[in-house]
Amino acid sequence: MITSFNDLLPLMPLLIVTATSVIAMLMIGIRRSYITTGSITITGLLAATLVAVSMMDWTNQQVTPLLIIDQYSLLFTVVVCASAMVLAVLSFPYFFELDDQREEYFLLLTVATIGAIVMVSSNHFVSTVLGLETLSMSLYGMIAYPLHSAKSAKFPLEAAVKYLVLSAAASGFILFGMALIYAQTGTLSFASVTELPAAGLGDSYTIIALLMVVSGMAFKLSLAPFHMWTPDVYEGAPLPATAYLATIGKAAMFVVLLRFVQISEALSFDSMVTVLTLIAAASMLAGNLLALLQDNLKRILAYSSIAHMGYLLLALVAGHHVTGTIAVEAITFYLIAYVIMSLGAFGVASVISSSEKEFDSIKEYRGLFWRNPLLATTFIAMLLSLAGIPLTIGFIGKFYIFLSGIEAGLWVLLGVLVLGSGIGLYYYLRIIYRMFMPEKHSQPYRVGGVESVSSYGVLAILLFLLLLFGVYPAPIMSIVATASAYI
Amino acid sequence: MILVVLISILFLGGVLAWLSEGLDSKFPRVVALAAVVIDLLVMMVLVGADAEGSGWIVQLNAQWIPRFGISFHLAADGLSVLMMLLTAFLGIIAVGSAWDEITERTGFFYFNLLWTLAGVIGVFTALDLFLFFFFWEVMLIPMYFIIAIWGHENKNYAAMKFFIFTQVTGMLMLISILALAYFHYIQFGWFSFDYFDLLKVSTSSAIEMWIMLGFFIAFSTKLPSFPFHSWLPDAHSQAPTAGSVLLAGVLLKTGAYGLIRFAVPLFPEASMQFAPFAMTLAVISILYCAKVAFAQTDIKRLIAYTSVSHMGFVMLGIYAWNEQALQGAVMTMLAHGLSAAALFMLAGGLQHRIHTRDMDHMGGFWPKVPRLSFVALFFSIAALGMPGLGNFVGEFLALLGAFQASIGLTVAAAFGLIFASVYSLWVIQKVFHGVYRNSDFDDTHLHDLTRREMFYFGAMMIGLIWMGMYPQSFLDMSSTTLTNLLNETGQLLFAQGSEL
Amino acid sequence: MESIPIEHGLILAGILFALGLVGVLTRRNIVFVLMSLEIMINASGLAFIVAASRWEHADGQIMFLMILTLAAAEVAVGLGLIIQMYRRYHTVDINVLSQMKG
Amino acid sequence: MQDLIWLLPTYPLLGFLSLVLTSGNLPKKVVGAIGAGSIGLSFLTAAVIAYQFLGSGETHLVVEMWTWMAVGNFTPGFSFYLDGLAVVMMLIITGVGFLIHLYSAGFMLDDPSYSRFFAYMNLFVASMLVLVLADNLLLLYLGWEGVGLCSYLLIGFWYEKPENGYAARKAFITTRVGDTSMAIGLFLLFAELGTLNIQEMLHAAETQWAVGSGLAVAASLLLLGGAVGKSAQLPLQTWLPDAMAGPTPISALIHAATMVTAGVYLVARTHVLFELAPNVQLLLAWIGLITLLMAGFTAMTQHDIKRILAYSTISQIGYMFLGLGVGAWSASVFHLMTHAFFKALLFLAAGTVIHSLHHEHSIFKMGGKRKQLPIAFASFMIGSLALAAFPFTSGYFSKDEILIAALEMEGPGMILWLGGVLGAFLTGIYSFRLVFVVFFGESKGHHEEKEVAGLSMATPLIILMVFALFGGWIQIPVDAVFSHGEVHEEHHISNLMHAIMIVVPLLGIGVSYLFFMSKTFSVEKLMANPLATRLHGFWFSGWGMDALYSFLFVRPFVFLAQVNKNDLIDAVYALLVEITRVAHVMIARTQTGQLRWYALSIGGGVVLLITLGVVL
Amino acid sequence: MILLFYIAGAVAVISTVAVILQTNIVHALIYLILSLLAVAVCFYVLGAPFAAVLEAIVYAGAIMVLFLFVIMMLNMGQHSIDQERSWMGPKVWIVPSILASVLLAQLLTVITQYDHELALTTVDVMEVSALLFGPYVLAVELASLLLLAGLVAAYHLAKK
Repeated sequence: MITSFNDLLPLMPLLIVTATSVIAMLMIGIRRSYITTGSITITGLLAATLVAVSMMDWTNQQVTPLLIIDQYSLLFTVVVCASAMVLAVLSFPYFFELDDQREEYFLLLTVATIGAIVMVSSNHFVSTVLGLETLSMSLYGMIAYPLHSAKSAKFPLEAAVKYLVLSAAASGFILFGMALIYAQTGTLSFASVTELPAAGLGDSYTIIALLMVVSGMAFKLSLAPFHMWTPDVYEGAPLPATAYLATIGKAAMFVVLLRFVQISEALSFDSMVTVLTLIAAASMLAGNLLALLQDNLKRILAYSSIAHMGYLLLALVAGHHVTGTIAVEAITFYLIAYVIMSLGAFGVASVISSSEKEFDSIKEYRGLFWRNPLLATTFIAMLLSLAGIPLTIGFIGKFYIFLSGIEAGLWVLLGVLVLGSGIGLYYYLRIIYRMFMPEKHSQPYRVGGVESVSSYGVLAILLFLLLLFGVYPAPIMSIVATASAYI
Repeated sequence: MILVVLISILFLGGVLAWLSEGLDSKFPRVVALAAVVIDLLVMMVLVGADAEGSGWIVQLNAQWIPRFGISFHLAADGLSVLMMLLTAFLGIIAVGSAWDEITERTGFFYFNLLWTLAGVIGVFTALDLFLFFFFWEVMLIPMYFIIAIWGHENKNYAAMKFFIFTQVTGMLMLISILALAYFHYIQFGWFSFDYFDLLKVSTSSAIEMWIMLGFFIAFSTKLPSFPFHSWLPDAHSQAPTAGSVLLAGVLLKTGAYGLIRFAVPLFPEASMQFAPFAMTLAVISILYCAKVAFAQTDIKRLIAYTSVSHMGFVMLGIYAWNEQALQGAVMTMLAHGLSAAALFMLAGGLQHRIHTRDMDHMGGFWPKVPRLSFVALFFSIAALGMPGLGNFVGEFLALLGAFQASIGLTVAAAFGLIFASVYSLWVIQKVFHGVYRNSDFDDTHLHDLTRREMFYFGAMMIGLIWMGMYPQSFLDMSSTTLTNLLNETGQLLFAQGSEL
Repeated sequence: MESIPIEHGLILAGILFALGLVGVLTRRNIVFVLMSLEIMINASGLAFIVAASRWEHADGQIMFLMILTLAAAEVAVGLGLIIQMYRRYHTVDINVLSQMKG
Repeated sequence: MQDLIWLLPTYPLLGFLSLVLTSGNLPKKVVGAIGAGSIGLSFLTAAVIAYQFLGSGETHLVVEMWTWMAVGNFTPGFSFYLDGLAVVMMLIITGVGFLIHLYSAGFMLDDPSYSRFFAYMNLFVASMLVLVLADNLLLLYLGWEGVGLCSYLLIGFWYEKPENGYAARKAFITTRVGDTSMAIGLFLLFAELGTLNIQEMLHAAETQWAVGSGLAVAASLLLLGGAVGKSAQLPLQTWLPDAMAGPTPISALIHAATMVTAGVYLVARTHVLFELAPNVQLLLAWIGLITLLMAGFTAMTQHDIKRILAYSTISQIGYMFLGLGVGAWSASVFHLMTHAFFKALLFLAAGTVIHSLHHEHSIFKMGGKRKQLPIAFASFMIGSLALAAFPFTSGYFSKDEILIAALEMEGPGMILWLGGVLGAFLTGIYSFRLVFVVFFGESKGHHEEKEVAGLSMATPLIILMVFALFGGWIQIPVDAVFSHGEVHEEHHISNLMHAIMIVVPLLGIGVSYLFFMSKTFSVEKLMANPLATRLHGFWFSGWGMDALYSFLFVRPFVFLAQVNKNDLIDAVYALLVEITRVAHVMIARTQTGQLRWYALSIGGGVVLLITLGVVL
Repeated sequence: MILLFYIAGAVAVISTVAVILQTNIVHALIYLILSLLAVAVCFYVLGAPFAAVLEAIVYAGAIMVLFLFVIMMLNMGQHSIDQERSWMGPKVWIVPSILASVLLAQLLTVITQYDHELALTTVDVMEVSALLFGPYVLAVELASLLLLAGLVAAYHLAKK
């Protein structure tokens, strides 16, 4: 029950973002102004980020049964809000010339962020579903956003329909599974699952219920065999929306999955472990194999995200085997790393693209290094990070994943991880190689105007973080370690 | 601290070289040369330096990632210094070989060159295994760029192959490192990646074997040894000359260094059990690659295969694990570093002059380019193990030591000496002897070695003769390190385990 | 008062859920697909109500309310997309939405 | 004296360096002066050293220069060891070497690569001196390989002809096989005896190994491998005839006088080991015998003047091996020396002939040259007489000693002796066949051309003639070296045997006369016999050894190499890549873009996972 | 009451089957409304009258009307019925039916492990509301945001 101001205090970031959305909506109502709406959104998200950062040290509170505001939630609130802000900055030039109403995009982005914040703070089925659906619902809108634009060369409609139908079906599975759990335990909090085995029915009931929930979540995380929508949706959506889906969407969902699995002790069933192991292995292989000869950058990143989710799942499986917190730390760190590098990779693509012309064929990146070395360097760093090469945060992330796998003795999965990463190198290098080839005929890259300045700044920050955390990860590690203790 | 200086000079030099391109495309090479030369000079401080009984001349240990007990631990002993000297020396040679050859995007080229060198020096000095792995990878990426950007017709394939081979096996090594650190954690309750800490870890023999294999595969891919060698011919033949020089001269040595420094001392028992197998692989490398080399028509591929063959002696020596064998391995590393680098420079020089590497199109160059031919002859006979030159000292010592570990394998390996003469003389015959005919290529640029080139080759020739006639100066540097390693793991460990 | 075994309620929900799934998988008309999705989600809601009835408290019903909300929102967005699709392609065949693949 | 020894190899080495560094930019006179002069200096030094050493009465002398490499207990040094054997060798090398250099200065004058020639020659002499002066086996090995290298370079001196290159490579690689065997021998000796210092090693072997022990057999066999390679004995003799592709002075110096006898030197130097392994020593004798006979038969059938001489060299070294095998160490060394004189003489003379005939090699295209080429003729006569062991020529004394030693040997001594005598008979035939065909009979073409180009070519010939005739009177100071191994009793050989040994070569010469001079017998008639033709063909091809080796080693190696040119291992990785690619293509087909298929995958996925979850 | 549940359940199942088999989209919609109403009856029997009412009003009422609007906008006539029929060959049914049957069978297997009689106690509006505006007050707020997202998205997408 919320009875006092003190109860509301932990919700500050959430409230700030909500207020931002309301203000933005009102502003749209009063007078449409792209710049104003954009600035409000960015400012609001920045404020939320800063507030969340400042709260991290002292907040640890369950707010109503629905939300847990602890260091972990706040860490990811920071990640979510900061990423949303980055994406807002990147979206700004991207939609600048869209021949449609542009302001609602920021509204959707803000509301989606609310959903994500709820998700990362959720330890209850109701808040999970609400957060998830708020996020998804906004994403439908964001994915399909440029569909009125006559110049939009992509397929936002197709992407949105695919995502909507499949996502709704997956939600159906999640809900049905939750219902089965609820029918047995009588409460809707994650912790209730631990009572399941004691409740009298056989393990298979519990396993089926858990698996339905996990399958639905696996869909959102695009884990194999629920991964097929990913490339199509990534490709069809406008770049900033793709980036949102790929970063915040994934991270928030994984946090929920992590909390769910850890709190509910779902992995105390051997068969759950086996199934998750198989999913992880299948994801790592399928993702990397699918990306192998792909020529579309967005699809490559989509496939690679499948693989990355597989890596994360490895750590999740590892979390079961040990009492230590390395697995949770590994997931936490890797998620942060993944968000940073994905933002960077999509960010580079989105800086040179616009809603009218997206540069998403890797052929179009030919010679980028010689034309725009800074942008290309950023891109290369991001790709190398995705490939897990040292000097970058991606390497430290992989280091964590490996360590958690070793701790749990998951040798087979580690083998698959090595294999998958090996295949993965190929397609990352393909892209990198293109950038170094001498340019044949110049691509008409979008030359950033004033509106792009901040995008470059944001990319620079991402690059800085990527290298900083890659070379001197001690500070972020300690933050991750402290936060992870709350799971 | 001096080690940090050594590495930073190269890192900063690289950045500076890149930036200086903006002023003039000829600046980067000057900057690069200056950086490497300064590095070499600074290194000289270490050459004379006195090591205490432990053999470590200089150490630096700073916290880096306390969460996992990872520290920034650099140290150098005689072996490291020797390897660093080779690195810096060949670094100068590499800059020299790129001097005229690289005309486009010079800034980025020298950036990569210097960063590779920095990574290599890091590898030779890192005593924290995490840091070691870090440098291990850092040296690969710039090398990838060097091949991928300035390489020849099939550069993408070659660079990719190089990168994936080393990277995947590197990942296996990473797993091994982490597993080792984890077992340290299990045993002592805290994480550590420090070499000296990990030396104390003891595990069951099966686990030790698996972990050791992770290291072994990574190192033997880099070395390279059969059957992990297949990246090398492509990488070498496609890389620009400076790239080949660095690859053959320096990068391959990191694999051998890793075996000596890490793979064997960390896992003495497993290594002992594995030694017969490793030595067998070494012998197969020697013979098999010598045979494949003979069949090549691409001169760079040929030299590449001979590199594999020669590095087989190194591995043979390492796994024989006695003083002569180890010194032999180290000497072979040094001597091969020079001779292979020189041969690649010659091949690169030829390619630069006549735009082909196909030996079927060459022949009778001796009267046209007598100096070049003589230099080629010199390094060919060095490569085939002529006494009086460095390679002989290395290979002879390696075999001499290996003989005490396994007679059968040594006898088989000795056949490599015959095969070496077969392919070396074949190259001389194909390229420099025979009748000159220029129908197959444009010979307008076929001119003899310039004075600058002669300077580099002369330096390398003097080096090889020095190693061949008075190897003691080099043997003394590494002997403390090697005897310490031997004392720690037990001398002639493998003699009994190798009744093949 | 007589009683109903809980399994009967859940079985009913299960049957409806499975039927909805069949609809999603078979129909090419996107409107039918959307309707089938509603069936699936509604079946989940039913399962919650059955479960709530077992525990005789309101949590399940609240969950049902949330499901209702999300179903409504989903239908709204979905129908919006259908309209756009029909405008662009003049068909309701979801197979036209397969331009991206590979 | 100690101060001087290092100068021996240093002079030629300096010569080599100065010629290389100037890379052919010096005038030819200067080049010749440096090339021949450095050897001359060496010879003078050697003479001084020999005089002092022999005068001092010391048995041996060690001069340490620096430790080559010290690794653990392995500490070979750059040290020289001088004893009687070394003195003999060093004098032969520098003395004959100087004469040949002198000769070459004139002979090679027209060659554009004059400077390169002398550079290699000087390097050769330096290496050869290191070989014979080395006090440890590793340093010996340095010289051993060095001379092999120079041999390679000089055989392939005229590199434009591919067949010369082939011959050079054949020579190098074949001897390398032997060298490798020797290297393994070195490993074994070090592993077992802990040193490679020759004297220490021999001493240790004597004390540690029993006579006939396995290790002694293995060690001596391995060293023998090196010796047969270098000295062109069975089964590694095939390279020497081809080595005649080099300029003739090379053949004289390297492939007759010095390098090819290095094997003899090696065995003599390490004779203690062979004495510890009597079986191996006996094998040595048999190898020598068989080689000398095979080469003798082959020599009779050749018509290339240099190949005849080459086979005769093989044959003569066979005598030396025979001598070593029967324990006549000093006799073998003695024969080595006399052989150096007369074979160098023969080759140089042959060079003159060839030179004057525009590089004509076939003896049947020569004829009646005794008038045109008097010096050459004289040289050939004297050389051939010595070669055929005509009484009281140098060859007579040395060969006699070997045969007597064979005869005195227990067991198979008689057979060995008979073989040796048969060989002498053959020698008589082929050597005078050469003389008769080339210098007598009718002159065939090639009239013009003066004979000898000046003093520099004539002088060496004349000096060598003297030595070939009277060299047999020289006493070589090797008694101290072989003191403990050799039987020092008076010869108990019957006069009959002596007579046989004197007569048989004369018989050979007589037969030759009948065939080639008086034409009493006709070769053509003999060849009408199919058996003779076949035998002739067989002998001519060197007993088919080349073909056999080509079939056994060369072709399989080349075939395997060509088959695997693209590296099988690479194909394995290519297969992996292909598998990955196919997997990609297959799995990429699942991305159909069809919404219902995606939905099906989700439904199917859930069912699959549930099934797995429940079943597992 | 009990019987009512089973009858309503049967109606729901039958009409749902009709929905997925129908070719005429308007008929299908009517069947769907029927199915939803039947489910509403079940809710009532199960003691959730508030949910039953909402099911009828919101689901069967509001949402289905939305569908109807759209169907009318799309203006589907006889042509579309023929098209539906042509799309519904027996082949398309096989795999989905098997899949759904397996899923159902799996669910049935575990659900039948239950041995629990529902007491059918009515949980009325009061209780629901108390909970809704008590612990679940945030859920209400979030649901409003969810609707906001749906609204904005639908507005943006559906406009001309």
